[in-house]
Amino acid sequence: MTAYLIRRAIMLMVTLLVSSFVVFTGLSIAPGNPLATLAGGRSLPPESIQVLVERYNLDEPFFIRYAMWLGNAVQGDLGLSITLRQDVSDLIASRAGTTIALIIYATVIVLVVGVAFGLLAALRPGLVDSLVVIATAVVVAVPPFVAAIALIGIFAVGLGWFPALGGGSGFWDGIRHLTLPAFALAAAAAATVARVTRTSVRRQLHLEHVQTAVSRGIPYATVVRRHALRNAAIPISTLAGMTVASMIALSAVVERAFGLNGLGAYLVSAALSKDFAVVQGISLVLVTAFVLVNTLVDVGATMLDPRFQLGRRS
Amino acid sequence: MTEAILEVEGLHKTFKGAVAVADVSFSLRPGAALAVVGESGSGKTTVARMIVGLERPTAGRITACGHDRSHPPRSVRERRRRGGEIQIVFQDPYSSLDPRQSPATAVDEILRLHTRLDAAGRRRRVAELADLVGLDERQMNVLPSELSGGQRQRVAIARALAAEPQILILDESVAALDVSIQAQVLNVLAGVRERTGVAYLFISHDLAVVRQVADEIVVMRGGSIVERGPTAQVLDNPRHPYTRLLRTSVPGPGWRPARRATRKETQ
Amino acid sequence: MTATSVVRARAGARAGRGGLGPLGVTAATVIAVAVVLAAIGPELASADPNASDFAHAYGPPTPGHPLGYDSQGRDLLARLLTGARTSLLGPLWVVALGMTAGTAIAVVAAWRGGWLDSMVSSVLEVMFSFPGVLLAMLVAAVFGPGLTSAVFALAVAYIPYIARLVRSAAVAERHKPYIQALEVQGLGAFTICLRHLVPNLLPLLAAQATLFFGYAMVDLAIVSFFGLGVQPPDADWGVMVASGQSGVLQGYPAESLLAGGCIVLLVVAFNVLGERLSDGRRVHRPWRLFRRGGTA
Amino acid sequence: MSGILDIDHLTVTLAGEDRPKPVLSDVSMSIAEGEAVGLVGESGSGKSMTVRSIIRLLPPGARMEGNIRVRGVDLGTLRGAALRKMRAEMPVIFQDPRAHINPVRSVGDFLTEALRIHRRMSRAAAEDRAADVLDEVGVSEARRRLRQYPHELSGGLLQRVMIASALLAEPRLLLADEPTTALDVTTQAEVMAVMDELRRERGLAMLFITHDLELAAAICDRTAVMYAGRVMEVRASASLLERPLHPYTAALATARPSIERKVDRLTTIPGRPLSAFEAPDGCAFNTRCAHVRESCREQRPELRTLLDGQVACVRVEELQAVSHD
Repeated sequence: MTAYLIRRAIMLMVTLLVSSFVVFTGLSIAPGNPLATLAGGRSLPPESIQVLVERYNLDEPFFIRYAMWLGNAVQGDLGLSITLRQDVSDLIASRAGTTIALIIYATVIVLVVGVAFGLLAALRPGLVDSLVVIATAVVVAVPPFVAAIALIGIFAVGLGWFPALGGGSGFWDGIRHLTLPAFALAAAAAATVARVTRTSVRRQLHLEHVQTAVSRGIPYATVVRRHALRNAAIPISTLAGMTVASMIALSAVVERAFGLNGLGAYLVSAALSKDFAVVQGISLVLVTAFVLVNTLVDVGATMLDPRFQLGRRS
Repeated sequence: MTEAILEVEGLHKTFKGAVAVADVSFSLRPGAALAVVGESGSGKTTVARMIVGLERPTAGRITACGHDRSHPPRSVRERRRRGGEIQIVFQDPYSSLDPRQSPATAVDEILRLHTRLDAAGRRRRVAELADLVGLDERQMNVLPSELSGGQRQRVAIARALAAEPQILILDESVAALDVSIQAQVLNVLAGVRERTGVAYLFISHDLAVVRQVADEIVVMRGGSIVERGPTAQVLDNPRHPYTRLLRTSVPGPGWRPARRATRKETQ
Repeated sequence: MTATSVVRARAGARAGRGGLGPLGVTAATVIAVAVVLAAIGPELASADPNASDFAHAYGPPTPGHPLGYDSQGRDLLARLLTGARTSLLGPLWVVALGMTAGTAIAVVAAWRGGWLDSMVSSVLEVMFSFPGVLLAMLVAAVFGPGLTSAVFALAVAYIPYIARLVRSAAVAERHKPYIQALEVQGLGAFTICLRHLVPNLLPLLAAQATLFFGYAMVDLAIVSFFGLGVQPPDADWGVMVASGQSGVLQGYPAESLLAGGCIVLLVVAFNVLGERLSDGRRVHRPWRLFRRGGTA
Repeated sequence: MSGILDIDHLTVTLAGEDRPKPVLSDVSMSIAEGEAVGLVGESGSGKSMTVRSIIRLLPPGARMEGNIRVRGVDLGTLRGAALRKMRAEMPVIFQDPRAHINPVRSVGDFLTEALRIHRRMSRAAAEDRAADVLDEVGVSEARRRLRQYPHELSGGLLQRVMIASALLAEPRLLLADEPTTALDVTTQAEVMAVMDELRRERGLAMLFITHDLELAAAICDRTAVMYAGRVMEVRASASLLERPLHPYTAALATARPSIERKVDRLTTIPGRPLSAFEAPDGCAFNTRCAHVRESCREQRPELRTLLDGQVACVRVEELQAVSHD
């Protein structure tokens, strides 16, 4: 087990290193010289150029620059925004809260709603199952921005229950403002989790070991709980984790649609305005979060499975 | 005594440090039938796979038809020549055939590879081979999913024989078949050997089937050979304790399973 | 010969029966209609999709303009039909590139096994760390927004997912006796892969390609929604959802709703068809009986 | 006559793709207290379906006619708790223990689950019982095994765990569905020895399913031969092997190679084993039988009492007379 954890930790470090390299290299392979790229095509006064050259060590060779950038990044220094002339780290810090709150809110929805509907469909064949299957088949196909627009149209503009735009102030107001965005973000993911829960539980119910338990006269509810659900928990948690991780990147979509001041929305506007330091910084943060969540989920699911000594499941 | 057609000397195989086959040597004469007998984990299948080149020996030498085949082939021609020397029929009839190919097409593909026959010649040969293993024209032209396990195994035999090999390795080839089908396939194998003079290397765990097919036996356990000799001698007067255990474990008239108090199974 | 072909035809009919089912057929029909409309639609539409007439802004349907107008007074039907083309061609390229590269990598890794396979697996593992949308944003930031960069970015981002799926199927296939029998016969690796292994993976590949088409549609629409993909004034369903958002807030949801509805409808169709295709892959075998003993 | 298990005219039909698919056709047999009955047949003969019908574990959409009584109680009338109780008293030993034991729960959990639920035993008491029985079936270091997971045990050991769990239910009747088919021959001998010994000690009745006629004959008092979802012959094991009456039984016995001697060619049955849904009119075996007459195609032969058992063949007497001349 220790060997497994060490292997995963090394894998994690390598992955993070490679992704940081990709994020950094992205900037360097952009057409034109790094200075022009950093400036995003703007003409800058000489003193600003001097600041940039020093800040990014532009007179050093490529790998040295990468090493220094990475060293700074690890210490929390992600460079300087061209457009806002502020530290990227400060910008990220001020916006991360919204994104984190949004993702946590959506995660809760995904897990509660997704697993509940999945179980319902798996254990109630017939009408309930068909309804859930049809509903999830449609919802799974709804991209978050379409969900966002639909929710705004119905609940904000139509019914007026929730605000359409903005982040709100204070805890309860914040929750109120985040409700529609969280549901927009969670909709397709919850449907995915519901479908996976349904098929995993169904599959377990048809497996021989469940039949053994039934043939031993164990009450059905106990069979479902102790055997089908316990065993299905492994694939469900793996997929739920991956789905939650994918929301990290998709948070940008709903933030933009709902005018939320989060990391993703800022990444998009930075990409549009070619504010490279910001793009790099936020990409690095999001990729790191994505990789971390995926690794945690994978390790967690592996721990759930007593067969894990046999090596990685395919 | 004729020269051996297959010679295996000091064969070793380790998988990640675990010894699967240790110092296995035997030889097979042209037209003879040698059985390699053993239970799971005995290394018998690994020996077969090394001989056909699906597994690389860790050490040892394999010579077939006068050619060394301990190393992977170096050229396309060499690979094809090896195909013409030794062929193999596997255990599972359900995955032994390409599900998208009819038996006739499958055999035809091999004939294209190994012979210079024209289309008409190949068609004749396909019919001959079908006749040899007892399949009719209809069966040769449907997809494998329409055939039963026994019929598929006959197709696999016909396909193997298409290359006109000198040696046919049968790796538990009748183990997955129903009793009545198994008997049919065993008779087909007896007929094929009489009519073509091909030598059999018969990998099996089933002593009764081995008695029916093989002239000689080597018994393997834990990767090594523990006993060898003519089939009748080994089965009627087993010398090694393990061979005796195997022999007495087979149910038959008057058989009574006995609990061996001396050896409790341990993991 | 005729007897043979009759038997073959019957075998084919049996394989085809029980394939898609009514839902699958419906999904396939929806997709076919969309493809036809994307191909000939722009010619069908009477109006110019980019001609704006502010007098008609958010205008209701009129004869000749059955779906009404958008915020700039452009004909919605014409824009939807023109948008169908980009909205379908983009994912097509993503899937074509991603599937080709992913399958090639997977088959080579599965066939060679050993160190090459573990190396490929590790590289794929690292590639997993980039969500497709994020990579597309990065590429757009570097090379400038546009459909081409988004397509390439998504194709690259999908490769690890496709390759991982195909690899495990290819490994299973590669170790099946029929492939090994061909190896023993002396057929070359390339021939075996091309004539036997890959054709037997085709049902899986078709199902995966269909499912990934749906994902690609959503992801490309997201990128366009950000303004990093298809550039206005070109019509694209993702762009239309975005440009219609202000209309939603003012009580004119037609543009967003129609474009979003088209996306959802097609993605549902692709998902359903993909699932049906992968269900058909489950080969129903008569029960198999393995005697004691078995392989060493 | 009422035994521990009586099956009367059992017919089972599964929901097929286009039409219902019969898998068992008018099967009747009974097992007396303490008696072991073998059920032998090739694939598709319906032997496993018979066991599944007894414990009422048939696939959804299956239809069952006829009745099955366990110690006089009609299983068809049982519902809920009563059915569960009956199931608990008739444990099945399945062919593939690796698939039939939950891989993510420990061996101890598997063994004690039923005890704790049905007998409300404490975990500690249940584990004591389980360890004792594990020891009885020849599993060493029983205490340690309880903490292990199925994947840590060999196939032979896992099948002993399965047997132990069956014995823990303190049944009067064991159902064994090819319990040794997946095992090596030497392991089979050991596992069979354990089962046979413990069964006799406790005087349990057993329905033993196998494809191996000789194995069934060796450990069962009587043996039934099934073909295409029907019972062809039921006889005392020794005489069934020595002097099979039904042409199918005879053919099955000679098709199997002998370990004692080699023959030039085995006597084979043409064609392949049929499933119940493919069976022809009349006698199910008539498409493969060497002694077929017109009458065999017209009417289905009933299972008739003859010598020390029952046979379903109209020509038994003639054929016996011929073979004795």
